[in-house]
Amino acid sequence: MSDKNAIKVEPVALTRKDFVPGNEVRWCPGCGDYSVLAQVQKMFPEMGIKREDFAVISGIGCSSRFPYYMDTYGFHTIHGRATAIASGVKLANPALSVWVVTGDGDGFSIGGNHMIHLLRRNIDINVLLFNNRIYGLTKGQYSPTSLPGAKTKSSPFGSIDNPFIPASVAFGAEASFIARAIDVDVKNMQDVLMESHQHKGTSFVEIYQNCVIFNDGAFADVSNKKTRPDHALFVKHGEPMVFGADQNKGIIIDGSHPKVVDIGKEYPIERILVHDKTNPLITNLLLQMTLDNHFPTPFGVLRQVDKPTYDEGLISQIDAAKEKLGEGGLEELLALGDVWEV
Amino acid sequence: MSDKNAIKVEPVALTRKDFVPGNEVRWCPGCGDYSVLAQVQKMFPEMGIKREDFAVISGIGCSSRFPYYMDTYGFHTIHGRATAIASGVKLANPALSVWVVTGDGDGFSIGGNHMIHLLRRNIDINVLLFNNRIYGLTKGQYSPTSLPGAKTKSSPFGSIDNPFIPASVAFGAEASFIARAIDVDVKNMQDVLMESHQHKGTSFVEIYQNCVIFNDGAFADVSNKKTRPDHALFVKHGEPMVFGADQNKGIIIDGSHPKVVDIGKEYPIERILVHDKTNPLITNLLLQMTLDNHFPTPFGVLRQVDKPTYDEGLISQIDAAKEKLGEGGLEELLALGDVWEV
Amino acid sequence: MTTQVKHVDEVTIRFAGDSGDGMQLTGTRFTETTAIAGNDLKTLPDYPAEIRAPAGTLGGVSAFQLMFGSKTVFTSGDAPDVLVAMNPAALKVHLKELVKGGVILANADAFSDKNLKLAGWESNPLEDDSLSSYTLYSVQMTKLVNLALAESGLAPKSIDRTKNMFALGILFWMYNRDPEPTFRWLKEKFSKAPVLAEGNITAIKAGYNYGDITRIFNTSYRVERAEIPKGKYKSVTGNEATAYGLVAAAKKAGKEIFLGSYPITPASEILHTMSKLKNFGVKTFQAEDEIAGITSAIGASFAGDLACTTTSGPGLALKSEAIGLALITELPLVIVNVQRGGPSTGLPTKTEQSDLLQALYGRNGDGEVPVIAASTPSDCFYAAYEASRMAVKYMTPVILLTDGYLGNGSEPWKIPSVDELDDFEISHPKAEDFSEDVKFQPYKRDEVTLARPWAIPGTKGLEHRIGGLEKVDVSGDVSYEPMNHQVMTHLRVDKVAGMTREIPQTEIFGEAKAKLLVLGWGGTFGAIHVGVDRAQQKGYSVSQIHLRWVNPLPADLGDIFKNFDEILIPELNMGQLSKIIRMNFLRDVIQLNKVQGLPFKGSEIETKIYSILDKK
Amino acid sequence: MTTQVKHVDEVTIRFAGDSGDGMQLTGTRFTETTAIAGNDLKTLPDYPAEIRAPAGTLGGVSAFQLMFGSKTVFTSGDAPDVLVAMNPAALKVHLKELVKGGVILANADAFSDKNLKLAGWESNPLEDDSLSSYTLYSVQMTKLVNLALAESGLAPKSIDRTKNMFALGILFWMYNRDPEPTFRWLKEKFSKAPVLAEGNITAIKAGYNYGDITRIFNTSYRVERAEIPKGKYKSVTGNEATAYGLVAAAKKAGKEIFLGSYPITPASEILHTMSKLKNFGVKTFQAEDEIAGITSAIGASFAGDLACTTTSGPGLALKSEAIGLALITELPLVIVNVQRGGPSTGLPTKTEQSDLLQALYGRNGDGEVPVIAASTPSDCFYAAYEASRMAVKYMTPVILLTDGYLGNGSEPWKIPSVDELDDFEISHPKAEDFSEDVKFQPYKRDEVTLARPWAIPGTKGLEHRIGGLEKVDVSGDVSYEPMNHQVMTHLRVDKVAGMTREIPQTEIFGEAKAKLLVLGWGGTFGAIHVGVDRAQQKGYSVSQIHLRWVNPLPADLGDIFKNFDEILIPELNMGQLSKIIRMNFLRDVIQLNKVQGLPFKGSEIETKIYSILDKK
Ligand SMILES: Cc1ncc(C[n+]2csc(CCOP(=O)(O)OP(=O)(O)O)c2C)c(N)n1
Ligand SMILES: Cc1ncc(C[n+]2csc(CCOP(=O)(O)OP(=O)(O)O)c2C)c(N)n1
Ligand code: SF4
Ligand code: SF4
Ligand SMILES: [Mg+2]
Ligand SMILES: [Mg+2]
Repeated sequence: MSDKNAIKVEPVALTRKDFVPGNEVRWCPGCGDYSVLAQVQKMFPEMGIKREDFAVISGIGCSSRFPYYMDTYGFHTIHGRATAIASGVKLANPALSVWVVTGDGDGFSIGGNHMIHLLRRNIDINVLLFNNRIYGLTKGQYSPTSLPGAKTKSSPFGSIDNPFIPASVAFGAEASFIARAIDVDVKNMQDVLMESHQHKGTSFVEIYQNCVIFNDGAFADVSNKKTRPDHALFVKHGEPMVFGADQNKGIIIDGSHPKVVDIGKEYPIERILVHDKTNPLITNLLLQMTLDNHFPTPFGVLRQVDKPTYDEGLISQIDAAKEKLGEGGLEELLALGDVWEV
Repeated sequence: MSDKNAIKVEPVALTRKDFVPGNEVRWCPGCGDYSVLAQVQKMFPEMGIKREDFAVISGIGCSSRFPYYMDTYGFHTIHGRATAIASGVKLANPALSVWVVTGDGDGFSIGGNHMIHLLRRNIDINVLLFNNRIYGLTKGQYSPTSLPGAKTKSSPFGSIDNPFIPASVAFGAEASFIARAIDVDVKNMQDVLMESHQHKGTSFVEIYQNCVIFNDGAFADVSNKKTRPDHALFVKHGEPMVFGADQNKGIIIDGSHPKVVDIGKEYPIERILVHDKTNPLITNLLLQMTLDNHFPTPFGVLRQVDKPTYDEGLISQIDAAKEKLGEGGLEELLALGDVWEV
Repeated sequence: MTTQVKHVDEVTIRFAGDSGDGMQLTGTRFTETTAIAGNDLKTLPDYPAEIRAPAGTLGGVSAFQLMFGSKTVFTSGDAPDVLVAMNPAALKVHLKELVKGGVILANADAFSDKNLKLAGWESNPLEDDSLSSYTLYSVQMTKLVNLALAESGLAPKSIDRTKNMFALGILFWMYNRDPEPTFRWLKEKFSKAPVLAEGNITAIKAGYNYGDITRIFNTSYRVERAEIPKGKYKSVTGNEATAYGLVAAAKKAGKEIFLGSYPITPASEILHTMSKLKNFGVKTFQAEDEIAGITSAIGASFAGDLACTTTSGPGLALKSEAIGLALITELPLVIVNVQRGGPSTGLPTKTEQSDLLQALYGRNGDGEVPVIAASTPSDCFYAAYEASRMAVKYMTPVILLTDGYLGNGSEPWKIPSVDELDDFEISHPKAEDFSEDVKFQPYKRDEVTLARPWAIPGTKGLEHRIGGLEKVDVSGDVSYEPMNHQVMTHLRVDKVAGMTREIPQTEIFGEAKAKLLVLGWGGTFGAIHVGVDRAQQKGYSVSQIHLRWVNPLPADLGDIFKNFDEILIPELNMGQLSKIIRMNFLRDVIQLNKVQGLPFKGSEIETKIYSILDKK
Repeated sequence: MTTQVKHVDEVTIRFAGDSGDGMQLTGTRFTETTAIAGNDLKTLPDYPAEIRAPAGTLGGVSAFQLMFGSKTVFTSGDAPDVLVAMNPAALKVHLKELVKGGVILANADAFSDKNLKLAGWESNPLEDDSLSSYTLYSVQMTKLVNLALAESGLAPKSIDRTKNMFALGILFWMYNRDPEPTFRWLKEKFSKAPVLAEGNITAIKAGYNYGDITRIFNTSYRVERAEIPKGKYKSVTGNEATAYGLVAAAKKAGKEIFLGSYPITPASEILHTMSKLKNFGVKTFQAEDEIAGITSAIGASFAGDLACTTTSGPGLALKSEAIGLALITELPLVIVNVQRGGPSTGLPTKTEQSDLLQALYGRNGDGEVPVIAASTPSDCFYAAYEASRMAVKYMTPVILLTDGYLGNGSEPWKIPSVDELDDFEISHPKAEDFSEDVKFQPYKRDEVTLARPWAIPGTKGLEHRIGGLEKVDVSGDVSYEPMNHQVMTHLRVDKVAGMTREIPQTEIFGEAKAKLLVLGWGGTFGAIHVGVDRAQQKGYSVSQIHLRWVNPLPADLGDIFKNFDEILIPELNMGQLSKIIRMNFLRDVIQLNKVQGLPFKGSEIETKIYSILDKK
């Protein structure tokens, strides 16, 4: 891969301020989006990438206003197409660090297809999915991640739609990197953002995000500092799946089913399942726990495997063709094929 | 649920011939589509449903010509939208037995989004995905299921796309029924079709289908009767996962990984993993084996769970609203809200 | 100081404040009360594309205007007579529109240094002399509600929020409105939080009493009841009316109705309204995108439901391909497009009429689709009803164009009786009518309408296949025969062209022969009417025609045009109807094009008329 | 019987057979050979929508026509002089078009009872006397190749399949063509299966010798080399030429090129051709659908590549919304639409010109997009090149319309030299040009073109945000300001209108003042030219203008029109350009509309001209 096609990672002296443009942020006071913005503005300078080498691409939605608040190259596109547009950006200019910001509606309702195809192709793009389980910008209809029964503007009698678990869809679509974070947990989000950046291939990051206006408290159990320890499981590669206020609960496999146990005599820490981000069986097990009340909701990097990326494939195919057939210029182009002279 | 909204299943004296219209079938000689057509024409009369209560809906592609060859109500729609159109058909007329016929391009390239949303909603529709790993009708471009390296009209240097496993996408999209069959294995296909019909909710059936013109032999290892036993695993709910010409191989879980073993002393049949179509961990395990050369390709019903369907939800919500608020007619409609008199 | 009571014919009030100040709600309550009081009225909500932009900024200002009067009211008013300004930004944005000498009612408490700065005021306009050409009422609303609600048990924040109700109370007093209906409404809305209901009621009362007692207001106004026909009324927005029209059509036809839709501003309210009507058997399907919205509706139509889909511009673009499918399969389908400012995402919360050409031509191939437009909020009911009736009668998709102004705007609607609605009969072919000898033919047409039969899956013996490939007439078989395509293309064109027979004689407001004809379509009706009316009263030779049908155009239009020297076409776009008139009648027209995300004002039409006719 | 050699000016041959008979390949080989032999020519492939419909049926017939001659050839010919009929169905479908007295070359072995019945022949036309008004050569091709290849080692099925090569051999003999290039081509194609190559070569030789030796053919023909300009030539289809044009533009501009596309008949070949050009650095991205095709291209354009997307009608419909995004963000983008028969899926493998209105108006909001059209297969190269140049120069999406006839049809193309191609310079703003004081402004326009700057992500200091919401000019900030929208809408309209400055003076074929002007656009050029030419030669007062630019229209058109009494507009649609001409020039036109999935014949135009002018 030629050099101009590689993201240049080198120490650059940037700070958060370099990424804050002068304009005013137009989210509702208290919106979870603010917190994510703050973390991204904090982490970008730490990635060793020049400001001009970032491109932030979004669709339409409250969350999709994001690029206006990042002083990088940015593109606020149309509803559902950010992933497809970002694919073009990355393939045209592989040296860019490309970030997609999308919502549960933008990314998984109208944009579901481009999303799964991006994940399948494994183009080196970072996707931040702001999941607030609602359509914010259009004032509160249920989304494909809204829970059954949700009463919203378009489901006054309760939603009869069965929701997606975005990370599960990503898994089914062959994603090579799947992580989950929550707006209010700054530390976990920072880690996840950094790992996402470091992963080659499409990184899919689902961020639980509170919409104070239309779906306030949707993630109360895991955002409330008091209830979080019992409802959230933060996984780390190679470490046992332990949670609880006193880190006294763990996950084991019982037959062919997962189970929550109290760590102790019967279930010493050695029997607790160890997270392996490369094992699809483990990732699937975590995903299955997501909306299941018997289990805590898993956060952190749920899956990370190395796989060929489309962008590298494209470039190496071009390089190989040039190598083999000689680099073609305009002259050669016009001379292609069976040419005869009159 | 009111009666007019239920599919009527009762013995009807129909035969294969009742489903064969007079027109000529226009697939290439030797196309795998013929075999699927024959099985569907064979099984429809056995389902106990009147001919006029079947609706067959397709998109665009070779496979999507299917409705023209079934003497039922049929709709050959536009590319990628069969699942969405079928959703409307079923919700408008829940008493119909609705079948979608689609291809790997129609259903998983342009139609991927409607597909996953149908599966998520779990509308009682049967989806037959003809997977030939190629775009047939447009004369041979690679599809989202084509294998890496595939040389096709649009990938003369070999495809650099990472493929979907359609059944995995379905799984990630919360499908309640997932099965796999192959054009040439008539018996398994008949079983799968019947179980699909019997399942309430969206049934997703992937059918490996040979395109003799543009991708001949894509499934040679499992369609060739000689190699099939060693390369195909036919699963049955509650039965151990056994395969091989002499039924002498089986699947076990070793730590957190599946493994192929020879059945015998070390691995007696009792140690072989038993298929449980309701356990997502088992389904996932089968899916992970699909394109992995170390494992046989699983066929049969990989997953079947009972879940609320959207169509029943819609009807019972309407019924409940009528119950609670009184059935509204035109008069009531006009009188709704704050009315004053002048 | 004593308060005098002044009688006025019509008043325009604009409520303006922060997105969080509840201006839409305040405006709506005043509207409802005014409607019940017997005035005619029209409203115009105007809010930013952000849910809640930063407090105090110009971008965060949300406004609601209504005009009401003792005569028929055709628009939401040109310039406001009264401006309610809940903060400095609201005053900044809207002051320039207020009529000279108009009333400003401001919440003085919001004019803090910070807010003044945010809004770009150098000094406090309530205190310097800059507003001396207006009648300024500067009221410490926040402080006053805090006093009034000190004992209410409400949290300080909640108390602050009732200041809009305080302002509403003042206006109720000012215009002699009965606050009771709003009290009832509050009690119902906050039935689960009676403290909140009481708090808001107290705030209204406090405002009302403030007006009554303090006497700082030197005038209260009386707007007499309008002379409106007797009957039952309710207040509807255009979007609600559209929803009701669609459901009414289904009810009248004895059909079930299916709506496949994806939310989009400013059309979502149709979906919201219809999803509340579950007890009417309404099936609403919130699809994953606009394509699934329309295609699920096409499926429902195939299966026998009255099917419709609702959207706005970008969504209509996405539906283009599927409209072609409905067209070639000749399935009934109503496509409602609530237009907004384009191109692309454009001005998503603002009104415009710029999807006309898209509606007419936005699909591949030669494909004529009937296009009709609604002209007022309540007319949306009749237009939606008519679109449904035509779709079924002619077995065709029909596009109904409304716009953000109509969709969000409201007016009192005289509810029709069931019998007043046009007959709506549907006949589906029946099993009994066919046999081995008389086979069902899915493309056998009605001789007059050219409609093909609508056979419902589930009907024995009528099994058939349809699809997007070219069909042979009568049999419906697929055909690539050259001449067949020519014949079918003509049939499809003729079918739509033949719908002129459904169009009543064109109504002319004014003389049938005059110097100037003002020709409009859609939501500009009221403004054009006001402009033409005023000009007529001043003796100008000008008439008005407003089109419901844009495709096909009324058959009598060509002859009518001959009686006018000039045709003026005002449009909220760059001249889309003008193009259509030019191509059809080879006749030049004068264009008046406004693309500002705002409706026309009557005065803009009026001025244009004068500028044309005074030249002559 | 001796064979005479006849000299003819031009010949039209149609190859017809089952989809499995390899007619497209046979036709293509004859074409290449004929091109190399120095004739001018044009071709017209015509195949069914099914890959391989049932053998022997009428629906399964695939055909390929070419006309070649010793003068410039403008169409693929009206009626064929020679019909190669590989089976009874092929004869049935195509016989009616053959000129009286024309030659039929039939494979007698295929005229079995079963095949005759499938094709609907009552008796065998080769044996009854029904073909007596033609020159019939009934040859047992299947038997003859079996004899010739008995020892070849090929399987019987493979041998049978070489019968098309046998037929080709006969034609090579008949028209004095050198089979060598085809031998070379076969050897290359079957380099991995030399037996197959040899088998096919033997079949060609057998056919050639059969013609030479058996002498049942009483005439062999000589079509002299055409008087064509000296230079290097190659044979291209319109789709290939389009692909080369796009890549040439990128090369000339020194840019990388990105194609985002989803396969669709008849446009896929552009994608195929470009994906072969990897060593030219061409990036092809087969997207998941048309929307991803165009949006990935928009992304690539934003990131600095020369970006394009290719499709046909239904795909263009799906791209409608995204075209609006490219428009409002003012990014360069070439959108190629290879038109086919509509509406909906329509006639997917047939040609039509019915997407013109969609190209012009198929999007929400007021959005002008330049639209240009190619007129011949090789003109696709120049049109694609021009579209790219204009897109970049004006920072706008450009729609290029070709059609199935152009896309699939081929002709010899005189390859231009690198210098002959118009200059193509691009300047991107550079980091050095800006500072704290001179800030980069993403919507600051070029004074002449009104183009905004194209700043490439990765350039230091030029960080900026764009998007689909309305923008403030110069700064590019989001704005919902009413007057700003008006200003921006006008700017966008003016930018496209200003492109008239790029359009050269309109060329008139014939007198600048005449009774009749025949006005066309796109792929009908050849047929119109032939018709007009013939009429002119007969002394009729008729001229031709063919439009490359449909939006904007050339500035001189209005004046030119004044010099003609009548304007005839032949179109392969129901009159779409006619609408545009009517609306722009308020002038009536005579329409000639053909919607049969087939191109015009020169004679159709000719006849129409006479019918108009003879009346006068
Ligand atoms: C083509 C199109 N359809 C619909 C819309 C309306 N729309 C804008 S944002 C949105 C959903 C936003 O939901 P989500 O992506 O979850 O973002 P959030 O506002 O919740 O952050 C919709 C339906 C649109 N802008 N464009
Ligand atoms: C909107 C649109 N885009 C593209 C096409 C062209 N097209 C028709 S079928 C097809 C792919 C077919 O592949 P698949 O679904 O796998 O069906 P198969 O022919 O292999 O059975 C494509 C791209 C179309 N008809 N419509
Ligand atoms: S509506 Fe919800 S998601 Fe949107 S800005 Fe407000 S709080 Fe955030
Ligand atoms: S092209 Fe392939 S899939 Fe299509 S009909 Fe022929 S064999 Fe079947
Ligand atoms: Mg959301
Ligand atoms: Mg396929």
